[in-house]
Amino acid sequence: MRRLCYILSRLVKAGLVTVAVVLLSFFLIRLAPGDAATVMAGQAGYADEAYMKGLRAEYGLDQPLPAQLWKYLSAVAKGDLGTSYARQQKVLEVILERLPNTLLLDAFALIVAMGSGIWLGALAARRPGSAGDAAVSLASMLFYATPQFWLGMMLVLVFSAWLAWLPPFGIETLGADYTGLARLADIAQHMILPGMTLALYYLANYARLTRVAMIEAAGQDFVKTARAKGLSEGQVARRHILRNAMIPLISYAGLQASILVGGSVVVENVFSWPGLGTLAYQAVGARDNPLLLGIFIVTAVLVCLFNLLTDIAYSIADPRAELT
Amino acid sequence: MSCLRAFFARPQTLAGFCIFSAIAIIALAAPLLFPRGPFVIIGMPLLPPGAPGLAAGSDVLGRDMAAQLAYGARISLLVGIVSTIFSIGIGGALGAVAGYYGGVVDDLLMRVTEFFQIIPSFVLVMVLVAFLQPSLASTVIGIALITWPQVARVVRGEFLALRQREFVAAARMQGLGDGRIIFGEILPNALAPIIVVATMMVGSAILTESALSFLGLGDPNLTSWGSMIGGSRSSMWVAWWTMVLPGLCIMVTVLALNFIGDGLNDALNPRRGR
Amino acid sequence: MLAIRNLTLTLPPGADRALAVEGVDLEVGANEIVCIVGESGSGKSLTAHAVIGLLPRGVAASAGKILFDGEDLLKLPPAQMRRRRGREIAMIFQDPMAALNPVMPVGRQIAEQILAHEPVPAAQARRRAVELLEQMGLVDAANLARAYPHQLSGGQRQRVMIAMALSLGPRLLIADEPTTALDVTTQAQILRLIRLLQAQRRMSVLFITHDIGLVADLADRVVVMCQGKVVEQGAARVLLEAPSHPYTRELIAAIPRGEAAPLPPPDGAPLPPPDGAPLMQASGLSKRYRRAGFFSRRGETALDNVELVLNRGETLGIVGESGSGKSTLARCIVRLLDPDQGQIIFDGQNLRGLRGGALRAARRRIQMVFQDPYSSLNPRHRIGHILTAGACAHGEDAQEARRRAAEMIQLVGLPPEAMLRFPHEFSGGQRQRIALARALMLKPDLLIADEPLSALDLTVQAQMLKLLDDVRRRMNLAMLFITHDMRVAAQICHRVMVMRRGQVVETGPTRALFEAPREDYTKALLAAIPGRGAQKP
Amino acid sequence: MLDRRTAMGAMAGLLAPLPASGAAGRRIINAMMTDEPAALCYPLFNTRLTQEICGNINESLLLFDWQFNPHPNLARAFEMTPDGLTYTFHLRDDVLWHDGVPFTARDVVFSCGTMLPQLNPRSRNAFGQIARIDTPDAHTVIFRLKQPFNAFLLSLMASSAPMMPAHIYEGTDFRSNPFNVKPIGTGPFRFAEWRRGQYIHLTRNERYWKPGQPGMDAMYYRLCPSPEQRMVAIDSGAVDIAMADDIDTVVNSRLVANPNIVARTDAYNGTGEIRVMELNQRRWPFNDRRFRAAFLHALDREFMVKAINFGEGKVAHSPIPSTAPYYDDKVLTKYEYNPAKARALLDEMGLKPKLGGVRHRFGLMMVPDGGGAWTRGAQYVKQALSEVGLAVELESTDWPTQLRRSGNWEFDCDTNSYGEYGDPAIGTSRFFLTSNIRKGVPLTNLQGYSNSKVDALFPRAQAAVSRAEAQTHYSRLQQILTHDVAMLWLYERKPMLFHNRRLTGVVTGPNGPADGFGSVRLS
Repeated sequence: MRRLCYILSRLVKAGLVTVAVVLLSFFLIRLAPGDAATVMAGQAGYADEAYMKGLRAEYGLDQPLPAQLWKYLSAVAKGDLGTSYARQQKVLEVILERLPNTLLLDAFALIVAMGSGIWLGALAARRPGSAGDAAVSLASMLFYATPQFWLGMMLVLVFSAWLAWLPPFGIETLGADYTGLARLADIAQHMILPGMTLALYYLANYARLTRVAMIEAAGQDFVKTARAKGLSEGQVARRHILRNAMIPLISYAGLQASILVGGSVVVENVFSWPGLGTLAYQAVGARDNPLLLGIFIVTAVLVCLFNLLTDIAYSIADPRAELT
Repeated sequence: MSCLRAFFARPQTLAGFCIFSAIAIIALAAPLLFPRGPFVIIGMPLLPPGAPGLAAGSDVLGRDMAAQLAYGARISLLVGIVSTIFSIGIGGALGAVAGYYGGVVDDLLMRVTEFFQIIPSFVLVMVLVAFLQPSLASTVIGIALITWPQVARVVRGEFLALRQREFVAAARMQGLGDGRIIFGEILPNALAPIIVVATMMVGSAILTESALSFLGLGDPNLTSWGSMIGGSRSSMWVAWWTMVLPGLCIMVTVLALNFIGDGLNDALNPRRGR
Repeated sequence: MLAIRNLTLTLPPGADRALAVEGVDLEVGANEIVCIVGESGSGKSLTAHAVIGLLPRGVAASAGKILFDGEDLLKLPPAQMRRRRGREIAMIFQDPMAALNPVMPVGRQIAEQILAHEPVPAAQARRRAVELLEQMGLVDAANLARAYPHQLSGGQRQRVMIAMALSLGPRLLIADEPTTALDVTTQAQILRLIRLLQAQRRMSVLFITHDIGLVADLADRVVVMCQGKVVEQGAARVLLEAPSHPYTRELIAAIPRGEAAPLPPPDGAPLPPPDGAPLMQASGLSKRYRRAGFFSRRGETALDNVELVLNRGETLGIVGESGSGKSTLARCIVRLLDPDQGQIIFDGQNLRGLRGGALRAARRRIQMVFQDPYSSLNPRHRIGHILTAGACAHGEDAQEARRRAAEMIQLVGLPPEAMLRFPHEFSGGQRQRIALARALMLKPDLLIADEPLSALDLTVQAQMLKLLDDVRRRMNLAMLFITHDMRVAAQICHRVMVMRRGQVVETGPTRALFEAPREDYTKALLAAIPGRGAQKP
Repeated sequence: MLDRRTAMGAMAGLLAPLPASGAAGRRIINAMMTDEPAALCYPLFNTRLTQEICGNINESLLLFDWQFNPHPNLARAFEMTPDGLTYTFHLRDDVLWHDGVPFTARDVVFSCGTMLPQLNPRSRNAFGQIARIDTPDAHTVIFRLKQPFNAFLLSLMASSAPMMPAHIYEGTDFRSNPFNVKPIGTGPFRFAEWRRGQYIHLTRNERYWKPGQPGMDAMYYRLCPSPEQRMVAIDSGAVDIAMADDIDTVVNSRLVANPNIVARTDAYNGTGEIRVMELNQRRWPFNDRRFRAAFLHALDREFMVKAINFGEGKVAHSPIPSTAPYYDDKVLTKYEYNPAKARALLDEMGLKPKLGGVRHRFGLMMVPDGGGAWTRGAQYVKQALSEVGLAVELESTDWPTQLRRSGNWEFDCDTNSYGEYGDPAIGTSRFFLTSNIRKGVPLTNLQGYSNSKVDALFPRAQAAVSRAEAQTHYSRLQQILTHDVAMLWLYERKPMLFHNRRLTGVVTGPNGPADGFGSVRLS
């Protein structure tokens, strides 16, 4: 029961945060010079005053700011995020069309990163100071210091330009119109390079964090007690050290939610991956405010959800943490 | 001076320190090494490194890559350091006040840092820079605005912990005012983690700046490592060095900074001091 | 049973001395309790860890043998050693909070030990775990087995540790200072439990402690260690009455006498009746903690309508267990914490309403010495600065302040050049002296000492007590002395106030309170004083 | 180079098990689009992208060969009276609109009389000369001009005058007509489907009047925003055609070396594009002819063609491209690369180098192309001008800012490119006529250049009946404009069109894709 009302309070908090997100970004975007009317007129190749005034009226850009804000808020409450100027499509529709791509890529990257990161970190922590440990630390430092977009382009250079094993760009082969299984295979192939770019970056973090957490946990007294009980090193490592080392890892995963859900703008841009990242980049370029606001809102909701899940996982992993 | 010995204890830190100082020297000496600046056309485009008189080859416009890398270093270091100073300033002050006084200020700060955690930070800085019209100043402001919450969280944590320490109660008993306690008593002890965070943040600021200029949101009048890579998206297919070399410079610089950060962490760590 | 021959343990490079332990010889016979006594750094704990083969990384046995039933454990291959750990030799540790796995229910941690050595079904192991907990005197053992460590009290956790250690009926139990982190009353219960179990199971116990006071009640034989060497060993009774080695004598002398007469009251005569209004009077002091992080299962009230009177030049002891609110009382008096209700009249002035400058002026006349020597001095400042900062803040000229500081440093028994050094270059005892010097720099009328000695070794405690008393006498200081150790209170206080759960249980002159305590709780506290059982000359 | 090429080819094979032509038997042309057009109404959004797509849907009355001589298309035959005032067109009677409605004179009258002049900036000049249009019968149209207009025939080229269905657009608001997103035409391909953010799909026009056309079953224009993605798509054979703005010139060398790809440099001779820079001549010192001359002397335009455009084009010395009619090399004032002369001119003007050697500081508004050829050009100009003491501040913009600032003349200098479309009267005059200084409208006389002689000469030139008379006027115009440095002509751009070797008949005339891909077949 306590957990239920905890979840409710967190949902309410998430709601408040989302409203704050909307308010702040609404004004933030207004401070930019030029507006969507100039964009549409520009695209139409015809930008005289009369036409622009007509556009502004049509999209309500000429009303006073509070009126626009109120109109927008009431629309959002009803789930209507408005229409994207540049794309002539419903914002929600555009976002929901792109969101699965970002989540797919992030899920792939997260699984690879957490899996191998924790495994490598545990390996390194097993014999601190050994060659393996030094190698893992150096590798993770290296990937941690590498700009993601450059890492992506290096992978493209090696695996597409030189070895030509993997397709570098887009989510599917352009113009092939595969269906069913062939299409899945095609998407999988296209996902490898961007996925690995994201994964390598987070793998470095997870390896480092696991190593530190494991060494920290190994130094605790209860590990000495466990050995005093005559348990084998393997049992001590699995049941006592790793079990306690998981706790900081879970809170770290929570922290990353906003980065992942926001879609790594640069990686998606390098690989022309049609996710939220490229959508945000194009929206900024085209001064497409409703789309930009929509992206902020959707990410805020998803991040709150993700944080809630992480907190619940955290309270399961660590009995000491009450759900305050 | 056990700190210095501790700082250079690990070989990585020494390497990091040397690399970083080398890069800093090159950045400062760029006008001497390449008096005519990075933009001058000195030959045909896309000549490979090692071509006559071109240590790092020529870029897509026939400009000397080595000169661009040297001048690029200035931008990266400048943005990295200045934005970190701003961020430490804002974040440090707010964190200190929130940590020391607690109450409403603390709650407010926590809500704001939470907000910055929710919003994808890179999208936010992209929006900020794009709308303030891309320039060096807007990049620095943008980066500082999205990174100060991290500093605030660290400083708040330090001040919360140190406020409980008994020498603070003793100082209050001795009649020291809040100001003297914050700056005289607590800050010296909180400096160590702040310096370590600052070093790491210079590294991440450089990464963010390079990402922004890669996306074309950097200052068009300046050449930075990120914009060089951005410009090489097509030429990399025919001239790998236009993309590889600037990226290497970024990685090496940030790696050096992280090594120094780790070294500082060991040297200034109070546990070692006891 | 257990014989340690010429054991030598080397410390990793960079430690303060080469060998942790050198040429140690001792035996533990069957059905016998042997106590190893020594101050921190004497190598007693490492010797114990060597027996069970759990030496920390970097510490190794370079010479000697550890014979267990004639077999040298040092030569045993790790697999065989592991089979003996937990089954033949068991160990319990000092800090019960950290010694249990926080994310695993205690029942399962005990069952795990059983399952590691015997192929029994899990359910049976868990039933035996519950039985063991009942044997330890834990009520409602079944529920307790499902609880997590952080939900138990210190005493309960230590009982779980003992249950775990004894789950397979080991022939040797090593106890590494199991009661140091516990309250006095809990400590007494655990010691009685260990003695009872030892007698019941006829096993041998190697007990490690720094408090020689415990030896009297517990040990059959005693081994005294100093700086890694055994200085003396023998039957407990013989050794306590006629210690042959000077270090042992010093240790025994440092035990604060329970009922012995307190130091002669100031200037020989019993305290003259107060001439005029008391220096300080606190009345109706109450404080409730909102749902703060104050993790006290005892509920929210920290202070409940506390009355306190202190005359000029008098030392009032405040005694109570952890959580009794004694520290909170001290901090409320000096307004480090703000009480919810109550008045504090100091020399006619009500401290509650003061603000800003007036508060700082009033505070100048009350100074505090804190418990943790490592936390009460700012590690980044030199001693000179620490001492003069307060005076300068009150507008005293820097030269004058430094001159007085140099004097004060010598008063507390430290060389003048100490002024230029940093806190981390001093021992715990020296730091408390510096903290005292800092407090005295402002020539206070009232000195509040919040458990100043509990973090120090017994010998150092004795020296500090003398210094405090000497300083009190010379500067005609009134003193509030807060401690959890009745023996220390008896040593220095004219009057003692016993507190429990934020309330004042009983107050009275020290001698009267010790000889004829009125409240049951005071009686229990007095009974729990280690070493009170055996008659002392 | 070749080994990587085969590898890339192999990648295509490895990845796309099915031949790129999609399902067996279906003959598909895959092309690309850099971003999605706002709508598919040919005259309304007359960008190059719209021309490349709608070229397959809407047709023109006449087609033009490499020498710009007219040939019959929707008009079976045509006559012109010697005085150049009356043009008679005999339309084909067997042409149907995609929705089955027959194509008649009514459509021509509506298109040339109403819709085109209102929407298309270029046709406004040509069709503005029409006094009256008569339709003696359903398949004959007679244009009567107020005065002779020798470029009238050329202005009927597909990119300037596509025939629009009267029964769809007459009496409606052209801007919001629902058919703007599902166009109707008479061309070889019909509009089938537009999936936003993915592709535009055109299918075969079964009832197309030209026998044996179209040679293919369907066309896909696939959205592919990043230049490298487009390069890899054509290089790997996943896509068949890469048109003018699809490929960054840097990688031309890679595609030219690809054995499976044909590179054409003549596909856009019809547009006659010139890359230029415009100076805001309302502001000092840009209004001084000597400053503009110095500007040109400071630029090594040979280098710009070789290094920035990788050989795609030739230095431009006149407002009229050298490949177009009326170009007269003899009369031109040329400005060779001579920084010393540039400095001399600036000194003569009184612009002496002040502190730091800077004579004058001004901004250059850049085209937001994310680091492509435009940005490289701007960076070169900034560097070249700094050699003669002119400090250029590159102003990075995005599309809305770029359009707002150029429309409202809020710029010092900007880069742009114009198409001449076969005749100076169609593509060139609009930039130099005082009458065409119209605030807020792109592709007009943004510079604010005004010269009475030029204002007089252009109308006389376009009204000249005989070619010789027109030539004398245009030569005089070129002499004045080049002497006056009315605009900074940099280089004539010959954009390359790449297509897969498996297709033939892709480029059939100087108009290239604007005339549609009806004649394309599998080789």
